[in-house]
Amino acid sequence: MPANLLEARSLTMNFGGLTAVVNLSFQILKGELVGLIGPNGAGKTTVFNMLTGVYAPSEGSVYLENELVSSLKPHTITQKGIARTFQNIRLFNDLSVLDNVRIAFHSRSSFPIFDAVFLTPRFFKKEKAIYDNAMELLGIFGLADKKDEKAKNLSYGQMRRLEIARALATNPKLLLLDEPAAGMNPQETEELTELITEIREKFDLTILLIEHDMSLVMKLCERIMVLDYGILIANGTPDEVRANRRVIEAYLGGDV
Amino acid sequence: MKSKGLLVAIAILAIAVVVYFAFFTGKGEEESDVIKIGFIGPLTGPAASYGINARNGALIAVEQINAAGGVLDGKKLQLIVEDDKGDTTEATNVFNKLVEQDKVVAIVGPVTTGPTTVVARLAGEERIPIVSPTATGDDITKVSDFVARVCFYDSYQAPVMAVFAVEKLGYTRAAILYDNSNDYSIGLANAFALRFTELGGTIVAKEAFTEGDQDFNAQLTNIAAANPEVVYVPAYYSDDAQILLQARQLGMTAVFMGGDGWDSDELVKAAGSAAEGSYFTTHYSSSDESEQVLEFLKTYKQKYNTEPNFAGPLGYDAAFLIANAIDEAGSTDPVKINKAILETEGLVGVTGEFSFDENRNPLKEVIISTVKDGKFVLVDKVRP
Amino acid sequence: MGILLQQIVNGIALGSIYALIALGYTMVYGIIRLINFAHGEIYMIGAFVGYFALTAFGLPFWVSLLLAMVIPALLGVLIERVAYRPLRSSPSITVLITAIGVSLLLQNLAMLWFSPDPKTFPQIFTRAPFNIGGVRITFPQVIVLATSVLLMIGLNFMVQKTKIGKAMRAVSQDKEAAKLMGIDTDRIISFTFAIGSALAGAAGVMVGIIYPRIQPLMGTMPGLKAFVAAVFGGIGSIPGAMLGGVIMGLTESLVTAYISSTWRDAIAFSLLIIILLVKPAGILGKSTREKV
Amino acid sequence: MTNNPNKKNLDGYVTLIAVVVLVLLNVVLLAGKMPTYYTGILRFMGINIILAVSLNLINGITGQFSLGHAGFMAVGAYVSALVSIHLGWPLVFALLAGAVAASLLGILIGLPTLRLRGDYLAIATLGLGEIIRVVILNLDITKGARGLGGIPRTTTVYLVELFAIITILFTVNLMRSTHGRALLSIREDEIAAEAMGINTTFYKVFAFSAGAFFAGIAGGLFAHSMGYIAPANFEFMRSIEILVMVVLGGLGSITGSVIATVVLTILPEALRGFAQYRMVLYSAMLIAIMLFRPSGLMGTRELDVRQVLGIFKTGGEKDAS
Repeated sequence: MPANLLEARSLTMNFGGLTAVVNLSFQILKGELVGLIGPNGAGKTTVFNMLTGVYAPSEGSVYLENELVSSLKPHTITQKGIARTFQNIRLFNDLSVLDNVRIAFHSRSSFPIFDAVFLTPRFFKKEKAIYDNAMELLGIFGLADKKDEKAKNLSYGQMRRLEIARALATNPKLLLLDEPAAGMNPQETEELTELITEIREKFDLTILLIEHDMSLVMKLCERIMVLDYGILIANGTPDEVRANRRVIEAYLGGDV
Repeated sequence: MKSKGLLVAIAILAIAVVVYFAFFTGKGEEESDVIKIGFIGPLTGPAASYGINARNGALIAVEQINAAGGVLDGKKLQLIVEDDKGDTTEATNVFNKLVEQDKVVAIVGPVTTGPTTVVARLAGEERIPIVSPTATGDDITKVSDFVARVCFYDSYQAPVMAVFAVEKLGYTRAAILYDNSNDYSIGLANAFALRFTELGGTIVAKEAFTEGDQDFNAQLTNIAAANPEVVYVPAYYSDDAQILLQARQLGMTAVFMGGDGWDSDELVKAAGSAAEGSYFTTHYSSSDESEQVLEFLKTYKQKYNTEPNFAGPLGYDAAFLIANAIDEAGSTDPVKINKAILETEGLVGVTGEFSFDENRNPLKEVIISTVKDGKFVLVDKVRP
Repeated sequence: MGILLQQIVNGIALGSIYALIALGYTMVYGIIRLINFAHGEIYMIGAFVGYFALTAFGLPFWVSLLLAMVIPALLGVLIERVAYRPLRSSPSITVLITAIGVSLLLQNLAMLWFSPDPKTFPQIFTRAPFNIGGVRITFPQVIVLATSVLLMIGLNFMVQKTKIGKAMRAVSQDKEAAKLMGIDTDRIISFTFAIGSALAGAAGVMVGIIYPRIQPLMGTMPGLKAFVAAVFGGIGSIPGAMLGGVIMGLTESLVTAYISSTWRDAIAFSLLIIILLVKPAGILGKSTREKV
Repeated sequence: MTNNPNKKNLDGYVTLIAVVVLVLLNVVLLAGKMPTYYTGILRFMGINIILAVSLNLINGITGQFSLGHAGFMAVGAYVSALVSIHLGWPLVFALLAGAVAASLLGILIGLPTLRLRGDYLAIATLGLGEIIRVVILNLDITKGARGLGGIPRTTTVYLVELFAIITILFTVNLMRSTHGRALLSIREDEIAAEAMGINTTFYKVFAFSAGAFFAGIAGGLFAHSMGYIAPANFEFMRSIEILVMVVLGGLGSITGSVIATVVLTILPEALRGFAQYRMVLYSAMLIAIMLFRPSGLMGTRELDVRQVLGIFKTGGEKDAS
């Protein structure tokens, strides 16, 4: 039985009068690849925002390896091992591809500001290490030759890949992917699927992903959670979910 | 390909040559019939009104002197005018420029306190005399031996008003309303309060405002509540007019008093009947029959199509004083001119008859004026 | 008690002028997210137009007021055309610097044209005060208050009810969407500048009536304070600007009366910072959560 | 960074000229042939460079819109002047005292205001700057509006040059490290920066305190250069002037800040011949530059001594065509 990596207990999120997520509890085991699906506005991204500390949950708590993280700041949660990508791609647009990744190495390869200002040998050593690691990561994502390009000049698919690369640079235990295949053509989606499988093994990752592309979800995920109006309506293997009546209703005769 | 390198080399050479000629070649000392004096004051920025008036006054003085044959037996004076924006940094730059590039022998200015304080020190170091038309702070002339002024200093004119209020008018309860962001106003307020209490009076209220204020109702309401007989308002005429208007609107009947900052026709124009019966200390009175005053006012009006404020005649006198000192010294040597300025005795300018005390402050009569039927009327002449 | 009431009356009169200037700031900010630093100078120009209309041309008050609104409005439109529109796609800080440049330019041109000497605004209304329950209210104060309130009501009606007002709101909500719906955004932006500048011009005349001293640098501090007032109330919100202006006027009046005029600006700004910390979007501003 | 060989070329020339001018200026200075007028301008230029570069750290690099720089400068100026006058501290220690005071104030008041963003932060920092000025205006020890005189005039042009170089090196070295990238990431996208494990609060406070520190140094140099300071030296227009230098140079470009400062310090002096028209021309030129170069003179580019070599390499071939 693999250990429990992440546990959400009774998460609730209110925005003013609107309740986006209601009493949501789930667990993710180490090494799992879980999909989070649901119609638009079901509260999926809100769940990500609560897990990563962008929003403080109105009620409930999040545990990472049995440690309470939901009261921490986003950057601390990232340092504890949850990394994410964003639905609407939030790259550092005016910085180079290389710098985008190097920034994400910051928290685990930092050194005192003193060394930077006085150009000590440690500065050169650490910066070299950051550079090498970043280039290795870019290599894996096929972006090494774009390292000096500004992030905003990349193609859409490249941006999505860079976001994942950047998230991986923080050395996460759990990777949250928010619609990684959105806007991709079938071939790009195919490549992405392979890439996710590949990095999952290479980096020993646990992955939770939000996705609308059902073919990708069904192919990739071992377990699927379905959210509707902020309520968890199904949680099981792809086959179980596919057969679930409430899920079918939620999608109103959608393409499930 | 080679041409690129050549071009760079030529460029570097060119810069080097320019620098060499700019800095390393001595400029030939030219003997000429023109004696240059500098002017430093704000022509732009918040204090521009005073700077421009002082400059105009100084220009008139230079013109009249040149028309009358110049100085040192026929040499012409030239006024080199530089703007300091009322800023200490610019004043420093401009002083250095006037001394080094224009080789002025003396300077009229600066006009405002900050620049004058800074330039006074430089003047002492470079041994160039400066005469400020309008910087009134007590300590300014103590900064170095090369700074004089033609205006009153704060503890010169304010006590005169205090004495007048107590001894001539018999008032014992005074209030003060002053501009806390203006050193002139602070200086006068303190000096007035000191003398007034020394003479047995009481300061029943002391209220402050800040530069740019339009609304004095709050302060005046407080002052009215303290029920003073006289309110001393050492501020500039545009503020004074507002204060008078608003005070009368609030139904205050106390007598208002002020310093030479009041002296402008605009005061009466703006305040109208609200100004009636107020007193202020100043340098000259247009009801005075003095030839020089009338002549100056006429020329100014002709030339600039407007009435001068108090800085105009003071600018005139500063330039006039320097020209006189050049003649007295019989030389264009700045040190000798400085000595001659201090030894000036009984020179009659627009703003009165000058002599100087040991701190290079002018000893001259203080005029007390009042507003009667919309005109300034001379009440008393005092020599403190 | 009498003093307190008196100060409140004074504060409201001052505040209504701040409110008129603040409205222009808020409208321009709402529509193109620009702190229009030159707005204080438009107000100054308004005061001078009023001054010359009344003195040099001897026009009646209402005509002068109208002129003092129309000319600044045209100037506002011109400034937007020449200095801001070419930078529409640039970062807002770039436009801010241009606005600062325009502000300096207008100040210095005014110094050249009108001379830096303060001018006295003609006294067209009697200054004899009414006495209501120990509180003195002057006729100019009444005129200012009445004119300001009328203009604000007019503005509110225009923004809420008329077609062009609705278009303005649409553009300030989402420029792209408004464009797609066939709204000529450039025209709406010009119109916003015109209205905002006209109100500032009116404020210039109002100031001339109550505090009859005008000079080329008169716009700087009231401009800054009116902007603070707009932020107070929630920038982009029209009722917010009015409320902010009145609060600003009252604060100044009361601080001057009960604490000291010399600490007034410090206290006004401290209040601003506290309000921003408690309600980052101002009193009536809608706080928007950034979508992640 | 740029891929445009033409621009690279131009940058190379500009750099080369800058280096040559800098060397020549120092030769003239050391030879004692520099007129005081020019030395004075150079001194203020250096002080402005420190101010602009330090504000760029806050505004351009970290993206925190601050309008309170004159306030920090004022604190540095007054504290260093007071310890010089009353305690007789040597200049460098007085400068450091002023800088530390400014920096602490930056942290103390900066901390709560850092919750604000964009224009709201700008207006809050503007308020802070004004509060500092009003406090100075009302304290006895600062002599209020009458100004604080009698400060030893010990600032030399070499000392200003030294501190300008220290400020530039500090910022450039920082920029090239992971800490500089952390600051940049906040400017680009604060939420994404947090998600990448960057402690944005720490870095924002750091940028503010470091910026305030150097503004404090500049204030101290200014005070000991003038010998007299007054609250009027630190009005909010001063903050605006510094901001103009930063934006005109290009937000985030250190060499841009330096170039813009040089231009904007010389411009008013060069326009002296126009007397009353000077400020009209100055503001018209400011508007024109912003219209023609909306992202500043340098954009986000930097000049680098290495680009000089580029002239001889890429430049030659282009020349042939």
